[in-house]
Amino acid sequence: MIEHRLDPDLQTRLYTRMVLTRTFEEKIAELCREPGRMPGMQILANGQEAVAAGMVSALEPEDVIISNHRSHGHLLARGADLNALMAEIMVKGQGVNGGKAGTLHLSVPDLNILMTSTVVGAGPLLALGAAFAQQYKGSSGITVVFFGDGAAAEGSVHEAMNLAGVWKLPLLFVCENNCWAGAQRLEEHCATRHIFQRANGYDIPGRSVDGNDVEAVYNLGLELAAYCRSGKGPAFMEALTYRMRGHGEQDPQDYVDPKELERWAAKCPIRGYRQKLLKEGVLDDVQIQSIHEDAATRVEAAVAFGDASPYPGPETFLSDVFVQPPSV
Amino acid sequence: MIEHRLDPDLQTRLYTRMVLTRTFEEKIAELCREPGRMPGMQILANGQEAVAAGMVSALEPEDVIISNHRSHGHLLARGADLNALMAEIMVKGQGVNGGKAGTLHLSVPDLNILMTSTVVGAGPLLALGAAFAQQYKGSSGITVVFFGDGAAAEGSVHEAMNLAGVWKLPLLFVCENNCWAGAQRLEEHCATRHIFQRANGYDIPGRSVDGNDVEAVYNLGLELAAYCRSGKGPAFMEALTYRMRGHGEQDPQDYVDPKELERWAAKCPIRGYRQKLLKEGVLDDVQIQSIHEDAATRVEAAVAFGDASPYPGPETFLSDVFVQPPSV
Amino acid sequence: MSQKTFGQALNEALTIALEIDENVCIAGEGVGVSIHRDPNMPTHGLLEKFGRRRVKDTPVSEAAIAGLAVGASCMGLRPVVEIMFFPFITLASDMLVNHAGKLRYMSGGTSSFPLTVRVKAGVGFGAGCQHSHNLEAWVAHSPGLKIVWPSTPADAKGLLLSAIFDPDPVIVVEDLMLGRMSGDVPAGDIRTPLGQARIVSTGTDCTIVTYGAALYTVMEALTSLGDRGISCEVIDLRSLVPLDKEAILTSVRKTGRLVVVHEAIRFCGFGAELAAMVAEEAFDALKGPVKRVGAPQIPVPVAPTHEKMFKPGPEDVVTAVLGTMGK
Amino acid sequence: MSQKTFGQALNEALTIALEIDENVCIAGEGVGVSIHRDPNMPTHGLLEKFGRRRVKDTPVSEAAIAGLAVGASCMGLRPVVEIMFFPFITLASDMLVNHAGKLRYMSGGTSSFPLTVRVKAGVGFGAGCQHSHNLEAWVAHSPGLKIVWPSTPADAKGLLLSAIFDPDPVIVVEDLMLGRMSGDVPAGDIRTPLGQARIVSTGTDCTIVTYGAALYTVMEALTSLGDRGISCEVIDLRSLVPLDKEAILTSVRKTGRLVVVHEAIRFCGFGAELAAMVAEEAFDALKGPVKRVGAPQIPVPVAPTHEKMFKPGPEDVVTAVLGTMGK
Ligand SMILES: Cc1ncc(C[n+]2csc(CCOP(=O)(O)OP(=O)(O)O)c2C)c(N)n1
Ligand SMILES: Cc1ncc(C[n+]2csc(CCOP(=O)(O)OP(=O)(O)O)c2C)c(N)n1
Ligand SMILES: [Mg+2]
Ligand SMILES: [Mg+2]
Repeated sequence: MIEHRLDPDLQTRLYTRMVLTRTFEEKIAELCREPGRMPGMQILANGQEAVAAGMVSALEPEDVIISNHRSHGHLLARGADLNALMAEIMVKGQGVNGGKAGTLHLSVPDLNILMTSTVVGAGPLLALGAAFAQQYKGSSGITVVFFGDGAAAEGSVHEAMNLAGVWKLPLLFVCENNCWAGAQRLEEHCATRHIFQRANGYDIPGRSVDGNDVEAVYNLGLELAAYCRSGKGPAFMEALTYRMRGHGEQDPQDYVDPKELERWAAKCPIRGYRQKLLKEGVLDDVQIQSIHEDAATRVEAAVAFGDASPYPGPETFLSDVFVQPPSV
Repeated sequence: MIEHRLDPDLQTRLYTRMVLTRTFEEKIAELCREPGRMPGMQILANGQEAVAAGMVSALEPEDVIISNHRSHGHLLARGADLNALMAEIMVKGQGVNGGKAGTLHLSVPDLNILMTSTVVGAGPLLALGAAFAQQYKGSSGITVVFFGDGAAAEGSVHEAMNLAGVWKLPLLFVCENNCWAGAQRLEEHCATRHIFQRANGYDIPGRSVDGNDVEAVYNLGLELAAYCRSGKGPAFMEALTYRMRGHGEQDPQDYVDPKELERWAAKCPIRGYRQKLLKEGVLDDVQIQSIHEDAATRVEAAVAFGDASPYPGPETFLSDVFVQPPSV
Repeated sequence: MSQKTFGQALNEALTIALEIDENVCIAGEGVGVSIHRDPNMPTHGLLEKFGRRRVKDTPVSEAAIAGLAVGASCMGLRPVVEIMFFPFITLASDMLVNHAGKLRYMSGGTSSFPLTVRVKAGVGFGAGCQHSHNLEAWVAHSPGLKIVWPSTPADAKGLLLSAIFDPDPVIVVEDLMLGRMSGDVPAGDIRTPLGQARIVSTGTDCTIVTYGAALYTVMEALTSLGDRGISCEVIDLRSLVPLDKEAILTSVRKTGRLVVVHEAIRFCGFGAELAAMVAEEAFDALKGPVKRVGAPQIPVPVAPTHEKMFKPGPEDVVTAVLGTMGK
Repeated sequence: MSQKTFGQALNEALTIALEIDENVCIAGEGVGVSIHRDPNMPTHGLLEKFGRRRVKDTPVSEAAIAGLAVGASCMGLRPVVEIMFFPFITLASDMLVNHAGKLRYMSGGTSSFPLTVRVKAGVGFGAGCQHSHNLEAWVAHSPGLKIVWPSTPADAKGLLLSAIFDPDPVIVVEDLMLGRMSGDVPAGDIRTPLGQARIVSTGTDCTIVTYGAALYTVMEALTSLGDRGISCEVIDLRSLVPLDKEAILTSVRKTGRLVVVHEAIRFCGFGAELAAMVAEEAFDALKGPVKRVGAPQIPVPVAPTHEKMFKPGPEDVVTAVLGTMGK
């Protein structure tokens, strides 16, 4: 892995992105506690911000992202509009998808956040097609797909790795191993401790990284993206991290040993990085504070925007099923 | 691998089983050339006899077999009744399944040949359930599932390996790598040359063996079956062999390099073993001849039996869908 | 007899089945340790009571879960597996449709598959079309599979017990929108026979056939229909396969009219079979068009406004009944 | 105009599509190198002509094949993928039903999926129920998917070309039992519009709606019906979704009778939708019961004797038509 010192601007950006994601998601968690405030299931990625910020920051604009049910960080790191994102999460008409995606199926094709599926394990198959299209068109872009340790048990992930391996597609598999799939811990649903090693069975380089170290993720992301971009074929990253808030906002996490939560809380990717940046003199307390305040202000504005937007009206209820609706 | 000298009776049995399978299948091939004689698709395993004979001979009666579209050898090695088998292949009423399975879906639950599926990759999932039942009941039996190199690309195989790995099921995966899946050669459909290595990604010991060497298959089969039987969990065998007659009897194999066919013809598992047994003095020419004649006689009798059996009549057309048919 | 929620009734059925038959075992994603510690969960407390041998949490592998059930049932167990939400049944559909439903026929009757699949259905919890997609018509079109859809806690218990001890594969649909509804549930090992519909209310002017949560939409409509002097006979199917054709035909021969109501998409939905069957077998009795109430041919939307439009309401039932009378 | 087999007509459509649009590519198991070197194969010779970049043989991975199509089409390609036999569509059904059909709706209209899936259907080649299981009703019940089923070589070409250039996902069913049938096929880039049925023969006494190979069973029955002085109007749907409701309703309003014929299982089959639709929307015109001809609710059997019983024959059509007349 390339271990060069990152540019301070980039470091600031990585920190800012993580903070924005955390602030954004903590606000959603707060809203979820107001009964009836947030429709649908809200699934957050607190604790996993470094994977999203690190990996997405290593991408080029032409690169395509396929996400899953824990997508907010991926979208925010890519620069999705906060207001339209929050409105969509609230299932409002001015949301990025007009209130037809909700929190689980967000997509922003303009930013090459091509698709988000909440069918666990579906992402890698969708990514296969996207990466094939890039190869077919001779594009310099690659496709990155995020999926969980639980998803790694779905047959789809295997089929995607095999075909990507045979065709040498520019496809970067990013497995966010957050130690849990619903209420099942890794040992209970996964026959290996090292998911990344499976990649070797498909002639794909597999690597693992501390998913709470944003720079490590960024560096490995850059390296593997370059590998894919060079035409050598797919690559696989397993980012070891932790899901701090339970599976979703209705999950009391009572099956988790509190000591485990404490241990991982101590490894908070944001606090850890803040200490590093302060120590390295990249940022000072005032700058840090302003980053946090900025995030809070933007998130508050997004909530206000979402609140002000109405639910989608009857006019879009039947539309968008087909591009060319049946004329008969 | 245990490399002990096999008992001459066993050696004779292995040879006899391979010869019977070859004779049986060559007869089917011959019948296929008579227009309209054999209904359905006939798919033969010429060249792969050593895998079936070697592996099945290493099993105990309580062990369960799950087979696929290339199943005749597995059934014959297990001792399935030749007449009823041939009748079923001809889709006749006196077949093992009353003419309702045909050549592709043969099962003989009495011999623990539990199920045969022609959906490629389905076997390992069915086997999961059988092995689970064995574990659940505390049986000493194990389950063996046969599937191809092509099947290894199906997601189902991955799901089966993962779950079997997590639950430590007594399940022996036997991948018959015959270099082809339909008209696609291994390199075109499989991202690795060594399918057995994938097993490591599921904490499953994976081993490869010369699938044209019946004793090697037998020995490894015995070893891996013992591993599964001991409660250590699943095991994986990749048997390297070759499909001599094309995918099915309608396949002219014109996409195969004739030199490749010649090379593998030279490695014929039956001829090779005959030479070895002659050299070792286990069998002499007379005995060999009588084995072949016996096989021919039994196969002729089976064809006569099949010919004499009528197609299933209308009385079984609607039956056997449910055990307890709807009373309303 | 005591008041139980749907979830509690299902839980009671699973408990009884596990108690009376050692061959019964439970498997699925989170059937043991769950993200919801909720006594309304059908599998609540089973792991604690019956242990890890019989209550198995699985990986997120729907095909494997179904394969497990097919293979284990063929070996004589009575597995009860869960596919979390109806749209995920796609991932299990090769195992269920091409194997559970067909292998017995192909075995010539030597094998059988006494398995049960529990699956959550329903529209209205805001998760959208990848979690909500009622596919009962798919199952019903697959030979060798039975399917039941209880609408009361008592039937939830009785049908689930019947399903588990039926010698054939049965899909048991659990309607999410009924999860917390309660009702009288008889104690002990009660069985609601498969293939017997329930006449919920008798009437003379129009037969309304429905199942699952849609029953309550129909019941809401009855008042308004009664106000107009229209008397409806309401049939809760309970079991879709086997189907109680006689109950439907007898009623339609009496009322001369039929309305079918379900929450699935109308186009090619299960209601189409009912309507077609009646138009074929009770045509002479029909006094007006057969009407179907169901969802439009679009994915289940996420927005509360859209979800409400998607789901048939009592007013749609009223309109349909009036429609059968040419009003 | 020249005589072509079904397979040749499909081959011509694929060739034209590949020639006129660089975004068209073909993928599937054996679509390049095949075990059948047969000019009747729709993909015959495409690899030689268009090369390995555009004609892709895949591993045996139906979910991946479908995912490939969904992902690539969302990026602007027009993938044409093959799922070998209809029952294997189960393995691709999550990708097709939960993704191809739904993602556009959930994107709020920003994404589209111009993909085509070719799938072989049909009963009668002796491979049994894991290779034969006509599931058009499943597809039709899945929002966002279109489905066509040509019954002539000309329509095979015209519908496949329309499907490939349609902006939405379309399933094209290729009826195995018609593979070697030949007929006139116009040259060039001809398109049969989706959603337009074809009146095959006009008549006054009964409307018969059908599609695929069943059309020829219906045509066989016409003679015997004609001998009895019964004049039938035969409609070949060609496209199931979108459905040409008007053609059906107009005809039934004229004849007053309807028989639906398909080779799929009758129970919850596509014919149920047609019968229900007519019983609802043209009830007043109906002079007799709506009859459906289809297969019994069992897996497709393997024995020639059983296969024959499974498949509707001309005599079943005659009986059904007589049935609509109370005879
Ligand atoms: C096919 C499918 N099965 C089950 C579910 C329900 N489900 C949603 S998330 C989840 C756990 C996924 O775990 P993992 O992939 O590790 O992702 P994480 O939630 O930990 O980010 C499950 C089982 C689903 N959405 N899709
Ligand atoms: C799910 C599925 N896809 C496709 C097929 C068609 N098919 C039958 S055998 C076969 C090739 C299988 O190759 P392999 O697993 O290597 O077995 P082999 O035929 O070489 O013994 C294919 C594609 C099928 N039967 N099932
Ligand atoms: Mg996880
Ligand atoms: Mg092979």
